[in-house]
Amino acid sequence: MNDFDYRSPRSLDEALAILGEYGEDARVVAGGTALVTMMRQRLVQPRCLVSLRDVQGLGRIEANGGLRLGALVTHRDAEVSPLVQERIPVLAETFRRVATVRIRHMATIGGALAHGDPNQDPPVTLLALGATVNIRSARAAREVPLTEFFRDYYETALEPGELVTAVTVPAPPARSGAAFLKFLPRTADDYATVAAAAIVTLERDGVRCREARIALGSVGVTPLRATSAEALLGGQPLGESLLQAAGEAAKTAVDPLTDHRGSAAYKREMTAVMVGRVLGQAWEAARRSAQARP
Amino acid sequence: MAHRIVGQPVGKLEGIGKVSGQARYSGDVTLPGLVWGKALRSPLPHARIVRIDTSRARALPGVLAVLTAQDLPDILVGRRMFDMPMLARDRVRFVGEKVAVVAAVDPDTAEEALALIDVEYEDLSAVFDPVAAIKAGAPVLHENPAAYEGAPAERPHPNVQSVLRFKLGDVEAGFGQADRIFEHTFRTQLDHQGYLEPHAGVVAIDDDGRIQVWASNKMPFRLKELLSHALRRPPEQIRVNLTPIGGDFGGKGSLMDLPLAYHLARVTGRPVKMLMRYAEELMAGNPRHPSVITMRTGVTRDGRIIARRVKALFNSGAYAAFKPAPSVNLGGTAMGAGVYRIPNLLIEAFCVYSNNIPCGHARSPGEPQMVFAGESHMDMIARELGMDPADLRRKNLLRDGDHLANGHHLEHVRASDTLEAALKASHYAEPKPGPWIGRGMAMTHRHIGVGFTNARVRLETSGAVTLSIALPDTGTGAHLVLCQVVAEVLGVTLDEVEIEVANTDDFETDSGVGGSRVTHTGGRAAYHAAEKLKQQIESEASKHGIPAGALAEIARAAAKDGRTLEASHFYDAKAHADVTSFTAQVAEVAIDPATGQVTIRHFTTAHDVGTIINPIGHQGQIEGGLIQGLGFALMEEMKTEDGRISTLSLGDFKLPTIQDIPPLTTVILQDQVGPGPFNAKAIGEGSISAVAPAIANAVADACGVRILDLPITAEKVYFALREKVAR
Amino acid sequence: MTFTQECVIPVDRERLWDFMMEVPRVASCVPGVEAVEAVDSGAYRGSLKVQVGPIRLALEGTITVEERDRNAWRARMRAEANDRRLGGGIRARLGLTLAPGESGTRLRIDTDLAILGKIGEFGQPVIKKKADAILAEFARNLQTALAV
Amino acid sequence: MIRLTVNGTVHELEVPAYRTLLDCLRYDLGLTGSKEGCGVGVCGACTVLLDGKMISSCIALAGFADGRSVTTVEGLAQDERLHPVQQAFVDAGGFQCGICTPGQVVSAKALLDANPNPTEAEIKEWMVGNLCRCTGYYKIVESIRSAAQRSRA
Repeated sequence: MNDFDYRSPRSLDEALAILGEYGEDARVVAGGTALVTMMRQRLVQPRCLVSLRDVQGLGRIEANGGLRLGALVTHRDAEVSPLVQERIPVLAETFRRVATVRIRHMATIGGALAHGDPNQDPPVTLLALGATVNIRSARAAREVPLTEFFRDYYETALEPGELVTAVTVPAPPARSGAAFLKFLPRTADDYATVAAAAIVTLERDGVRCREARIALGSVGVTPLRATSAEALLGGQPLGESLLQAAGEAAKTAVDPLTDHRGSAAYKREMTAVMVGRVLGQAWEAARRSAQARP
Repeated sequence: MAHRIVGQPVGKLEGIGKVSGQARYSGDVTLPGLVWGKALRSPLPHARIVRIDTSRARALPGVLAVLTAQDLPDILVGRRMFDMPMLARDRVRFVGEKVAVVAAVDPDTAEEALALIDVEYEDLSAVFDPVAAIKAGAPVLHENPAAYEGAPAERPHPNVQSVLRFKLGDVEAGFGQADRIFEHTFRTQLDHQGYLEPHAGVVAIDDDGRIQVWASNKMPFRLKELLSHALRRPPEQIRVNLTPIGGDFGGKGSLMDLPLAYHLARVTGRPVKMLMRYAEELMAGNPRHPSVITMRTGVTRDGRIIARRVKALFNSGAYAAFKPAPSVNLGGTAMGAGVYRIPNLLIEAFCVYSNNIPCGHARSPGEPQMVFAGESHMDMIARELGMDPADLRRKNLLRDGDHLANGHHLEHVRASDTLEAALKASHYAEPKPGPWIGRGMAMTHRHIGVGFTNARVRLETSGAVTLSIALPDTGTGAHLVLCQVVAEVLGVTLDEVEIEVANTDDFETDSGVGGSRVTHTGGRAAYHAAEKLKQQIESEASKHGIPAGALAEIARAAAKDGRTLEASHFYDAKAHADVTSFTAQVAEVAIDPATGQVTIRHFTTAHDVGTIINPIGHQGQIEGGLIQGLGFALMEEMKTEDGRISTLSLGDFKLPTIQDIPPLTTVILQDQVGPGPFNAKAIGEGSISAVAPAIANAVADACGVRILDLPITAEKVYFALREKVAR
Repeated sequence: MTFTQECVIPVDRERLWDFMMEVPRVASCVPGVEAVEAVDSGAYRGSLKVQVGPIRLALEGTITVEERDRNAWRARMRAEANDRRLGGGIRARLGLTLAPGESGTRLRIDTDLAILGKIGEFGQPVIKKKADAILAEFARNLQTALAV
Repeated sequence: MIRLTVNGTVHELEVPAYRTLLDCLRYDLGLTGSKEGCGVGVCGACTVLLDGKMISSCIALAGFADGRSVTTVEGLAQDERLHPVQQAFVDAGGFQCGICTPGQVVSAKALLDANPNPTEAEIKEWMVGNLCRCTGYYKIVESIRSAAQRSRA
């Protein structure tokens, strides 16, 4: 690694001030699993590294109708949090599927979002759940829907001098169920070949679908919603053919990249399979919750 | 024959140091004034070096030296064929070849200096595919390979490093007698040994000019010779200090960065440490050869193999330097005949130059490639003939008195017993539990390695026994095995035997670790040395009228007379014993037809072995080799594009994890016919080679899809299934 | 790695050809390119700033026109550039073909790109995608540059 | 200037900002038990506990550990007696070459601290980030199982 100024501010305002001071030459680090690795490869050479480690107040998981997860909450915190497990179990399960326990101890939610890597798992489920990102700069605070947060490969809506402070996840509606699938054809510790998350909300009849949201990872330059597939589901009862149709429709939403986890063609085919499967599971969960609380 | 200590499942004595972090590996060695060496590597697969400007690097604070080929004697290095420069001289031949080296006060400064070296290249046309490389008019990597020291004579094309040939009977006549002839071509991937300790070395030059070396190298005495050759220094000026090695699997026998570390130490006057990053291991280590293997087999109507012709192309990369065998080829090629008696046989293996990473030895060199091809081929033939693959094998298995392709004569052949044991344990003949589930078998055998080892045993006045040996610990548990042998012979407890790891000053020579030889050569050396000491002890005891069991007393009595009770033995196994060890494996797999994903539901491995000296270590060798075989079969692949390896970290080049291991049944068939101490045989390389074909055959059984190229990925199975449905 | 970009530029072949052969002008249509100057006939020096996610490349190098065949409406260029801080760079061979298209000239760019050194450790697929995107934007810029 | 408590001992060090925790332990403090394998946080050979939680010290800056407590493999044995996990790895053959072993035992210790009686599935999920190329993992699972039994006994 090259040398750099290492700063560890104690407050958000202090952190934002340093960012303002260094601008482009400063990099923010939380868990460091992505950034420090690239610094070791000498691919990233910041003049200043701003560690959020000691910044107070960004590490909380709070219930606010839904959930509010501070930027410094680690993947492991979210995975084992009784609050997350009870309110939005699919979210805890998603974090559980990320890399390894060791990395989950280090990697933070804010860091994962700001990194903007389309191969990450949590953004997929967060996207399906309709989460929003809370952002602060020295001047202002804003809230951006996750659908508008990811712009391109490793590029997000974050402006220079801005920081992710939290992610807010609305409570899943009544009669809804959600699921997350990570397709790992190679080894148990890998990025997904395709990751899929879905939340299905049923009509009062507990049979027909009122609304469904489907999100996908590792099949484009950003995590993305399969709106073309979602559109087919409203008002429909669950059925094999419907799941297949949704899977086929989802293929049109993706633009995968050939890499070590599969060719573009294979990932497109697997998108259909995973969307069908994840929808089926979410639907089942929705049906159970409808029966429990009609 | 019952033993007290041999055969006992005792834990590893090296264990204490290893589990407590006290064991010192080469990379852990530190010395006063130590500085760090790092190498700049070529970004191009084939180019002329026009100019190198190191001035900016030299100017960087903390940099002590920058060397290019111009600063070094024009000497080529290697293990058997000497064709590789220490630093590229006016020409680079693969991406990752070293062009300059830096010494600096810390590794980060050294890395920073590398970025400041400007190299101007002029592209040369390159060739990457082994088939293309030996066509007329292909770009030639080395103008005159024949001139290289150690170069084999036969060279049908300038890009051929070596040809290895095995012949029995008259193959063309054999095909003439065949009722059916089958030909299939198979491909295997570029694969790294996967040891988790990247190459590490420290070189220091003493005030008296002696060269001290600490290196992750499994053949210390050969290393001394090779360094002496590379540095043009007399061997007695070099001392190799043994350290534990963080995984070898065939990959830790070369000089790697040591000559550069020496030259940096020479010019800086400081001890120099060079550690490769794992990315460097993956772009410039010495991985397993990828292969293209064509098998042509003639059989009679009733399924007897009458003739086989095997042609193998091994893509050896830019240099032959990493291959240690006199043939400069891969001995595993002989496995083209499999475990079968084939009266008319011709096997030809070509190691080919190309602008890729130079390849070397990996656990059972050449065998996983050949056995994948041969055992897949056997199943394909059986299905064509409408025979059960087990029956086709039964008809053709080796028997007592047969000769292998390499002329090796066999007795005590248990091929058939081993196969039947595996079939029985795996319930091969029973109905399968459901659709999309298949079973497949594969067999191989592995000889017991030969070589030479020196051992010394000494009775201490405390009554303890010290075994001194210069075989490095590569993790196989060999040191424990040797202590067990000594304790057994001398009638002492294992705690009373201490191992003393010697260095290259302490003994004349030793062939080091490799080829599944250590239990045999080291074990026999230790055995005979202990026998000699036992006699000394007995005569000493009777001389002083001390009971032969009172070792401390005897040793002290001898000491009074100014004598130490000590015995040495040099054991040299020149010829292979007329036994081998057979392996039969059965995989049961499930296919997910929607994704092509292959799940190993169960794996059975059966081994024909000799006396087991340490059951824990023995089983550990079986399990470790088997999971390496699983990685080779299903996931490991160093992907290259135009000679550039794109899987440059263990995040992209994936090794099996603890969650990837299948339920395992091991069947052991024991015999007491091995050449090792107490009739031990070898186990280190027995379990790796048959795994991939067993799985490929199971996949074919489960879904009718035949994968001819490794690894067997879900994607390959998925698209093959789709094609099959389309047809 | 190779990839192809095609676009229709709403001008006739002659005008597009002349424009394409003025390397500094045409280079200015490549997003991130700064200061391209001629070193000698057919050879140019310039710099390119690219951001691939968290990685900022400052590439400095040369563009050489290797072939101009106005009769065949074909040209070949070669670009070599290095980032001295990161230790790595790119090599690209570009083939330009101009064909008459409805409502203008169809420009086809065939690129053979190699990623050298450290940069390659980041992930070849991502960089290929980025290069692809840059060429697409280049084509759009060309259209606007010539539309007037 | 950073302040690390390593295996109970406080160290105050002047290290460059770019020093990783692993290099700091190995080269500034001479604790070479923790190894560098992959260098990208995948293999687990550099696993240490930071305030009791296992992390990859090869991709953590020393600065991240400032004011915190670090446990390395050297800190597991209590006055010359091996930790039950260490003893179990020795007895059951849970290692061969030993290069991954410090990371394995540190991770296994953290597992048993959090879950004294793990199922085989729990062992595998926890240990998935510790690669081993020698053993094929079977004896690692066995070692952790028997360590759990011993600690209960």
